[in-house]
Amino acid sequence: MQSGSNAFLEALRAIAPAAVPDWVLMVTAAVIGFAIALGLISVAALFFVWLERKVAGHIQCRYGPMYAGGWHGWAQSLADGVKLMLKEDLVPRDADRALFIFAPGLVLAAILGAMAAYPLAPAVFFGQFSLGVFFIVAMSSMTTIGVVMAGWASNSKWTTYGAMREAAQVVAYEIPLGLSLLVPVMAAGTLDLRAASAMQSGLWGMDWLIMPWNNPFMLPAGVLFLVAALAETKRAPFDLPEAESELVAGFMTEYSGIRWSFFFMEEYAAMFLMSAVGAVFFLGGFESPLTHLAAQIGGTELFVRDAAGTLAFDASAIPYQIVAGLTLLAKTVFGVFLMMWLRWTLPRVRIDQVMTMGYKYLTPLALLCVVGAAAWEAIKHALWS
Amino acid sequence: MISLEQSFEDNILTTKVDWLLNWARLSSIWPMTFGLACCAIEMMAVGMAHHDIDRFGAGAFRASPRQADLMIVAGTVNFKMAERIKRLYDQMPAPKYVMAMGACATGGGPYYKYGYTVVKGVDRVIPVDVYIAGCPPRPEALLEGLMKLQEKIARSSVIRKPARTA
Amino acid sequence: MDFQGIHDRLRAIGAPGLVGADEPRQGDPKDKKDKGRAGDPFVLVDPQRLTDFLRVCRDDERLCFEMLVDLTATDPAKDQAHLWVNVQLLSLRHRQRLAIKCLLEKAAPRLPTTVPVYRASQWHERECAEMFGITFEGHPDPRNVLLPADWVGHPLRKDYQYPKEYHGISCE
Amino acid sequence: MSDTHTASGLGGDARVLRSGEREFTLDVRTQDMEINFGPQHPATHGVMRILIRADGELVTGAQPHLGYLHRCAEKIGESVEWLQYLPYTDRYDYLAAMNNNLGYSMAVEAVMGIAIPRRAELIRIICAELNRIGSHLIAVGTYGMDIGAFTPFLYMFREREWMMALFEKICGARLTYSYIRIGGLFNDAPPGWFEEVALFCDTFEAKWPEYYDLLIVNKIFVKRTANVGVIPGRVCLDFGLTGPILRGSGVDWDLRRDMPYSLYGEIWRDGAFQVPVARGEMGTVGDCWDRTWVRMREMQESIRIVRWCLAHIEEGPVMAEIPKILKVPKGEAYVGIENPRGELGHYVVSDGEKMAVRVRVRGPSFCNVAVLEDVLPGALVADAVAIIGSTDIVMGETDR
Repeated sequence: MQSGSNAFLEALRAIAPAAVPDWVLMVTAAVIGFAIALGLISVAALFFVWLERKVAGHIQCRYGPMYAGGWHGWAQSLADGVKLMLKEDLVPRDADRALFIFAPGLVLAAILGAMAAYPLAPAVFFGQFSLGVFFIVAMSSMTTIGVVMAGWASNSKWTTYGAMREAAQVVAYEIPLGLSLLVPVMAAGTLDLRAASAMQSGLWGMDWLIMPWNNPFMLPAGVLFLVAALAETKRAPFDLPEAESELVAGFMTEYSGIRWSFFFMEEYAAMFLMSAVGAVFFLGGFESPLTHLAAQIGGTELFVRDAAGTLAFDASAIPYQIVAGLTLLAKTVFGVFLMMWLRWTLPRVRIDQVMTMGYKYLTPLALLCVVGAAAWEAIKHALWS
Repeated sequence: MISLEQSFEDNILTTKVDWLLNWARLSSIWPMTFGLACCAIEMMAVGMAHHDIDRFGAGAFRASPRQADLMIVAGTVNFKMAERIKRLYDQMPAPKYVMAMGACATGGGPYYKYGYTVVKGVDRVIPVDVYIAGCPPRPEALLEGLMKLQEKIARSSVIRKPARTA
Repeated sequence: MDFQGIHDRLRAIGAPGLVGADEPRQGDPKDKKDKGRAGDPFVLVDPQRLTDFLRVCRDDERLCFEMLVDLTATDPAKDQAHLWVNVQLLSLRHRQRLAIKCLLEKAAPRLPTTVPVYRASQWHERECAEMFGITFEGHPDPRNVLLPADWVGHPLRKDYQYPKEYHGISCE
Repeated sequence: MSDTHTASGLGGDARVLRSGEREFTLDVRTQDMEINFGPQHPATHGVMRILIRADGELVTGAQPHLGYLHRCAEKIGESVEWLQYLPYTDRYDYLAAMNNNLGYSMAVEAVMGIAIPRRAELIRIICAELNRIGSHLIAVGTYGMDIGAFTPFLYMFREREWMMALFEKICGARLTYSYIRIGGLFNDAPPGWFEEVALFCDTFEAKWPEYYDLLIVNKIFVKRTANVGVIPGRVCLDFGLTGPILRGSGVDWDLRRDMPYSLYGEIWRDGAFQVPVARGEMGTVGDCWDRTWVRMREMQESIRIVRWCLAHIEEGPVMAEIPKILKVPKGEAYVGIENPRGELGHYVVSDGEKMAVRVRVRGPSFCNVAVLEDVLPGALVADAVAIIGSTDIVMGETDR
C-alpha cells in the first residue's frame, strides 16, 4: 500500500534532486495528473463516440462510419470534434447568457473532478482517495446542477422539460445508487477503489466480491447498481432528459458546436466512471487470473521503501501494473458496451414509470440488500474472526 | 480577437490547415430530421441498413436545428411552410448547407403549374447548395448529392484568401 | 336494402327536407345530346334542413347511418348558379352507403352546421368553408384548416384566379 | 377521457386529471404552458403542428394545425386530364401509393362502368396488399422509434426494401408507381415475379414473429402503450375514424370484407383471410397497443391474401379497351377502398369531357387527426407522442 498521496509525486520525489523544494514537486505532480486525467477523458470520449456509432451500426445490420480516416472510420469522432469546434459560437438572444455559457463548463469540470478517483493502475493513481467511491458519486451528481442550469438558461420550453426531468430522475436514482454501492463497500470494508480491488486477489484473482461465498447479497446489489447507474447517466431506457423523439433534444436543444460536445463528452465520461466503479466493486477491479499470473512474474509494488527509508523504483513491477490497469480498463469498456447495447434495443420508459420504479421498487430492494449484507458480514465476522 | 477567416496567402501551412478543417467538416455532416413529403421516405431509406448514410459520417440525424449542419429539404414546400423553413434555416449555426431533394424542392415539381400554394423551388426562400433531381430521387441519388456537397466543402477555403475569380 | 329501399323508407318516415332522388339512367336513343347519367344514385335534400335530415338518417333504426364518411362541395361549372354540397353516409350495421346532395346558390352559400349530429363533419366543413366560401352557421371553430389564415379567395371555385405572390415569394 | 372536475374537499380550483390508471390531484394554482409540437418535430411524422397546452407534464389541451403540406390535389384534379391525374394520386398517401392508384382507378371505372380482366384484378390485389405490408412496416417501425426503440425500425425496413425492389421490377419505381391504370394495369408482371413474391411471403412470415417479440410484446413497449390513448368505439364512429384505429377500438368493420370490391368478396368466401379486431389483450380495448397489434396482425392477413391470389393467377390481358383520349361519360360516383390507414374515398364527377368536374379525395388520415383533439388531453407529454404515433398519420393524405 502506497503511503504517499500521489504516485506521480512519489516518482518525482524518487528522481528529483534534493535541491528542488517539495511544493514544486507537488505542483508538477498535480499538473501531470490533471493532464493525464483530461487526456484520458477526451480520448475515452472520442473512442466511445466512435464505438457507440459502430455498435449501433452493427446492431442494426449496417456499418456505421467507414470512410473518415481509413479502417472502419476510426477518425470519425476526431472529425466530429474538429467540426464542432469550427461551428458558430451561438447563444440564443433571450437566453441567460452567463449561465448558458457556464453550464457546460460546470458539467465537464464536475466529471473531470470525479475522474481523479479513477485508479489507472494499482500503483499509478491521481490521488490516494480513501473515500474513492463516495467522492465519485458525489462529484458526478454535481453534473445535475450543470444540466438544470443549462435547461433553465436556454429559455426554451423543451429545455425546461429536459431540465425538470433530469432533476427529478437523477436525484431520485441517487438513493438506490448509493444504497446499492453500500453493499460492496460493506463486503470490501473500504471505500477506496484500489484497496477494494486489492483484496479480491485470492483464488488466482477470481475471489471477486460478487462471488456468493463472499456475500450473497452482492449479486442483487449488482443488478440494482446497473439499473441505477443507467438512470444516473441518463442512458438507455431512462434517457428522458434528452429524449430524442419527445423533447427534440432535451436540455441540449439550444446548444450547438463545442458547448454541445461538452455535454456529449460528459455523458460518455459519466458512463466510463460508472462502469469503472461497477468494474471495481462487482467485476473484481484489477484482479483476474491474468493479473495473478503477472504478479507471480515480477513484483507488485512500483516504489519500494528499502530499509533506509529511501524510495527505490522497482522496474520488475511494471508488467503487473500494466496488466492490472488493462484488466480494469477492459472491464470498464465492457460496462460501457453493455450500456450502448441496452440503448439500441430497449424503448424509453415514461417519466412517471421512472419515478415509480426509483422510489417504490429500487429503493426498498436496495435497503433490503444493505440489511442482508450487513447481517451476513456480522455473522461472518462473529463466526470466523 | 481578429477573425482569421480567409485572411492568409496560399502556402504549405495554410493549405494543410485548410485541408484538415475541410476534411473535418465534410466527413461529419449532420443532417436535420426534416422530412416534408414522399422524399422523406427515401431520406429514411438512405438512413437505413441497405444504403446507410452513416458510412459517410452523416448518419447522426439531429432533431434540433442548433446541432445540424445540413438541412435536407425533402418534399414539397408550400407557402405556409416557407416561413418555418426560413426560421429553421436561421436557427442553424454558421457553416450550414442546404440540399434541395427532389423535384418539388428544386422547382415545384409536379405541382409547378396548378399548385397555388406551392413554392416553386425552395431556393426562393433559402440559399441552396446541392440540387437532387428525381421524384422521389433514389437513395443512391441522395448519396451522390451528399458526395457533391462534400466536394463543394473540400474546395471551400477556411483561412486562405478565396481564389480571385476573374 | 338497395337505394330504392332507402329512398322509400325515407319517404315513409317523412324525412325533413327530402326533395327527391336521382338515379343513373341510360341516354334515350332518339335525342343525341341526352346521353343519360352514369355512376351512383343520390338523394336531393333542402340544404337548410340538412341537419335534421342527417339526424333522422342516424337515429332511425332501419337506416341507422352511424358514420358520416365525407362532407364536401362541388362547383359544377363557371356558368352554373348553384354549388353542390355532397354528404356520404355509411351504415355499418346494414353495410349500406347513402349519397346526399344539396343545391346552394353560389351568390350567398349558407347552411346550418351538421356538427351537432356528426362530430366528423367539423373538419370537413372547415375545409369546405375555406375552399368554396360556404359559411356554416354555428360552426364551433370556423378557422382555415388547410390554407394559411390570411389566404385570399376560394381556390376550388371554377372562377378562381391564381395568386401572383404571397408574403414576398413570387409565384411566377 | 379528460374529466377535469374539481375534487371535493380540496382547494378552490384543485383539478383531478386522469392519465392511464392513475389520478393526479393538483391543488397548486398553475398556469398552462403552450408548446408547439411544431411542423418540424420528430414525433409528428411529416409536417403537422399540434399546439399542446400542458400543465407540467400533463397535457390539458391539444389543437392540431394542418396545411403545411397542402398541395392543391383537388384543384389539379380539375385541371388535368383523367389519366394525367394518376401520378398525383401516388403522392398523397406516399406510403401506400398502389392503394391510392387502385382507389382512383376504381372510381373512374365505376363512372365509366367498364369491367377489367381477371388477371389485372389479381395483380392489382397482390400489389395493394404488398403495399399494405410495406406501409404497416413503416407505421409500426416509426412508432417503435417514437417510443424510443430505434433498432426494430431498421429490421422492418429490410423487408420494405425487398418490397420496393419487387415493385421496381414490376413498374420501375420505388415509391410512386402509377402502375394501376384506369381500365387495368400499365404492363404485365415480368417472368419470375410471382415466384419472388411467393418467396417474399414465406420469408416475411418467418420474420414476423421476430418483430412481434422484439417490439410488440416488449415489456417497456407494453407499459408505454397499454391503457394509453383509449378511443372508445362510439367516439370512432362519431369522428368517422376508419381502418386500424376503428378495428383497434373493437369495431369489427373492414371494407374488404363488409363491402367487398374487386375480388375481395371471392377471397373472403374462400376463407383466405380474417379481419383482426382488438380484444384489449394488454389493456383496455382501443388503446395504442391494440392499434399496433391490429396493424401487425393485418400484415399476416395480407400475406394470406397474396398467397390466395398467387394460387389463382391465370393468363390473359391486363388492360381493358380504353380509348387513347379518355372521355368519361357524364355522371358521378363515390368509391371507398380499404387503405392501410382507413377508408380512402374518391368522389368523381364528370360531364363527359376530357377533364373531371370534381375529384374529391376523402383521406382517412384527415379524419384520424381530428380525434387527437379529444384523446390527447389528460395524457402525459410522453403519452402524447405515443398517441400521435399510434394514429399513423401521413401528412400527404391529410393536407392533400
